Amino acid sequence: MTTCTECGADVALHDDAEAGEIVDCTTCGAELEVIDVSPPVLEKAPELEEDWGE
Amino acid sequence: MTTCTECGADVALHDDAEAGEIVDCTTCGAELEVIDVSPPVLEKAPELEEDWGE
Amino acid sequence: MTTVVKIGGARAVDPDGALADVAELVASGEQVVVVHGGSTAVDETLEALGEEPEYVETPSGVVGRFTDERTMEVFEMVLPGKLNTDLTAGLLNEGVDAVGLSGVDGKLLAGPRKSAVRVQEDGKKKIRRGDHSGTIKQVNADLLETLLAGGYTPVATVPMAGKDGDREARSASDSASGDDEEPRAKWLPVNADADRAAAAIAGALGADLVVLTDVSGVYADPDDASTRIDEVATPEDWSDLEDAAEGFMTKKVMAAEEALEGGAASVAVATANADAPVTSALDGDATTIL
Amino acid sequence: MTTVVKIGGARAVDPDGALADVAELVASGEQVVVVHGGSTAVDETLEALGEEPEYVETPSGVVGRFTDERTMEVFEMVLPGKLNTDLTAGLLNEGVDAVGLSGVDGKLLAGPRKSAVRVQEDGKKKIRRGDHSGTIKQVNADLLETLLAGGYTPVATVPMAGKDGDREARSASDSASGDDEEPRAKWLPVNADADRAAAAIAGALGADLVVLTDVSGVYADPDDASTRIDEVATPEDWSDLEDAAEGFMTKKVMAAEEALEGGAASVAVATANADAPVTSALDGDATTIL
Ligand SMILES: [Zn+2]
Ligand SMILES: [Zn+2]
Repeated sequence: MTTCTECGADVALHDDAEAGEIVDCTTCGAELEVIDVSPPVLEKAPELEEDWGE
Repeated sequence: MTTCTECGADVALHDDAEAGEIVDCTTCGAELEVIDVSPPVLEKAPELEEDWGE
Repeated sequence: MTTVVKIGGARAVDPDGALADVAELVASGEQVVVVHGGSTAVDETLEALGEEPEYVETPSGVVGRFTDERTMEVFEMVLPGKLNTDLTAGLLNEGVDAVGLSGVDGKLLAGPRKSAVRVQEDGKKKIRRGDHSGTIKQVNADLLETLLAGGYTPVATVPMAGKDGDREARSASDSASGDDEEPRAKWLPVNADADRAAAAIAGALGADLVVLTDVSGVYADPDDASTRIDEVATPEDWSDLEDAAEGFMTKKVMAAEEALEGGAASVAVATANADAPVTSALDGDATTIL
Repeated sequence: MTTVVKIGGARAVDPDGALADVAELVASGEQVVVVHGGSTAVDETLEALGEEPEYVETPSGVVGRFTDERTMEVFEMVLPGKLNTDLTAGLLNEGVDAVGLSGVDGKLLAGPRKSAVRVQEDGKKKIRRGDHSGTIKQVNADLLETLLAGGYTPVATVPMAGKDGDREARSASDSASGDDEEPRAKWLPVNADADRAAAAIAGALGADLVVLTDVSGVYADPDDASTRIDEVATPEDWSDLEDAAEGFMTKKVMAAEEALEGGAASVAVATANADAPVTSALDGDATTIL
């Protein structure tokens, strides 16, 4: 159990959560990136323009 | 047995002669390239500048 | 007037008709810039080196290459290396004073690096870091104009010069940006789409862009040759064009839009498999977008 | 005055001191052309692709690469591809508007292809055909001057543009020259030595040539640092220089001779491993040949 960086609400991670995964805060809807799993660390997920290369 | 393209003398190839090999005419000293071995075909070996790359 | 000719990647090595036609245009006094890609050849070389090309899907369904550090190396080897050199030699043989360039040369194609990408994997949304790609924001038109004024024909390709601000890069394994003791932003070669590179160049030069592909244009019904959209000039035409474009053509239409927004005079999507594919496209045998 | 800086091949990817020094020179208004090789990296990539680099010995004992068609492809991938792109990016990061070129670009380095080479193998003299190498006879100084005048710093490498007269090519398997139905001579990328490429460029530009290597010059006794030959100006000096040069230095001395015969102002052979290796070489901390 950890907390949303945006609203402070509790956020529960799935057992199979992995670094890099994006989870939604069920309270405020913010997209949170899982930075680490043990102990769990969350950060606001960056907005990224959709793009493609060659 | 074949003939020198430069002086017409007979030139004998070794048994293990191979295409690309350079043989010297024992009569006139010309450098001859073995173009083919069976039947033997000789040609004057090209002069090539010594050079090197990267 | 300047013409930017985008030639297909996979067949970039032997696009005889297009090269001969470019030579005709150059001989007649036109200024031409050739742009090429070569994604398929990158995959082939990755495989020859025992590496697996990696493609990821974004949450909205766009599939694109994930360009890790090793893939970027191979990208440099294949695009500015083999394909660009061979294409330049091919133009020399047509009598054109061709000069090969990548987007790194003189920052021809410059913009921010994007080291992170949102992907959809096993039903999960994820952030993947360590990507070497970027978004073209600036074209060094001066470099192209300098070469064109000197009588040279630029042959440009990707990668682009990506400025690595490192804002998104967090993982220690993402060492591609170099020295950790050096905090300032650095330029590095990063992946960009060659169609969009051609669009950016055409925009910067106010040029006509001819995108050569393996079909003769965009068709309302791909199975009916009579349904080619010949000209796109009005908002209604645009809407028809976007409805008709499918698959890889979607990306070409988006590139066309970027070209025109950037200042290109026109965009023609046409087949490379014609006798004089560039001039016939400029003469209207194409889907021409204004 | 223009300075041509040849940087070592193997370390071409991270020659930090030289790049920073080139940036200082450019910032102070000097015109600089950078030239690099990279033979070791070609061998590494050949091996990664499961190919064996092939070296042959000429009858007089010179050992050189035999460049078959596949090796030429890898050569293009590594030199104008990876190494040149990375070096150009490295100069961008030093604030230099660097533009990478190979000898194929605008026929920067042009001359006849040599497809055949005399070799010494198992005690036999042989003619090996299918080699992709050439002899630089012409430099497109106009291309370099066009870029220099525009404020750009050329970063040049091999291959060169080799004109394939096909006089020496006899074997049907030597298909690299392309279409059999096309009898005219063709240009193709072929191998040339990067030191000699730098020499040819310095000659064509009437430039000072600085050849950076891993030793501080040519030593009469390699084990005695006090025996460096500092200046070579007279025929006697030349004879001492030729006596002293051993191994790979022999080729550098021959390149220096070609540079001066071609019109270079001076040649300095110096170490890359100094703080400001180019300026200190120009200031005399080198074997300077006039
Ligand atoms: Zn929240
Ligand atoms: Zn004879």
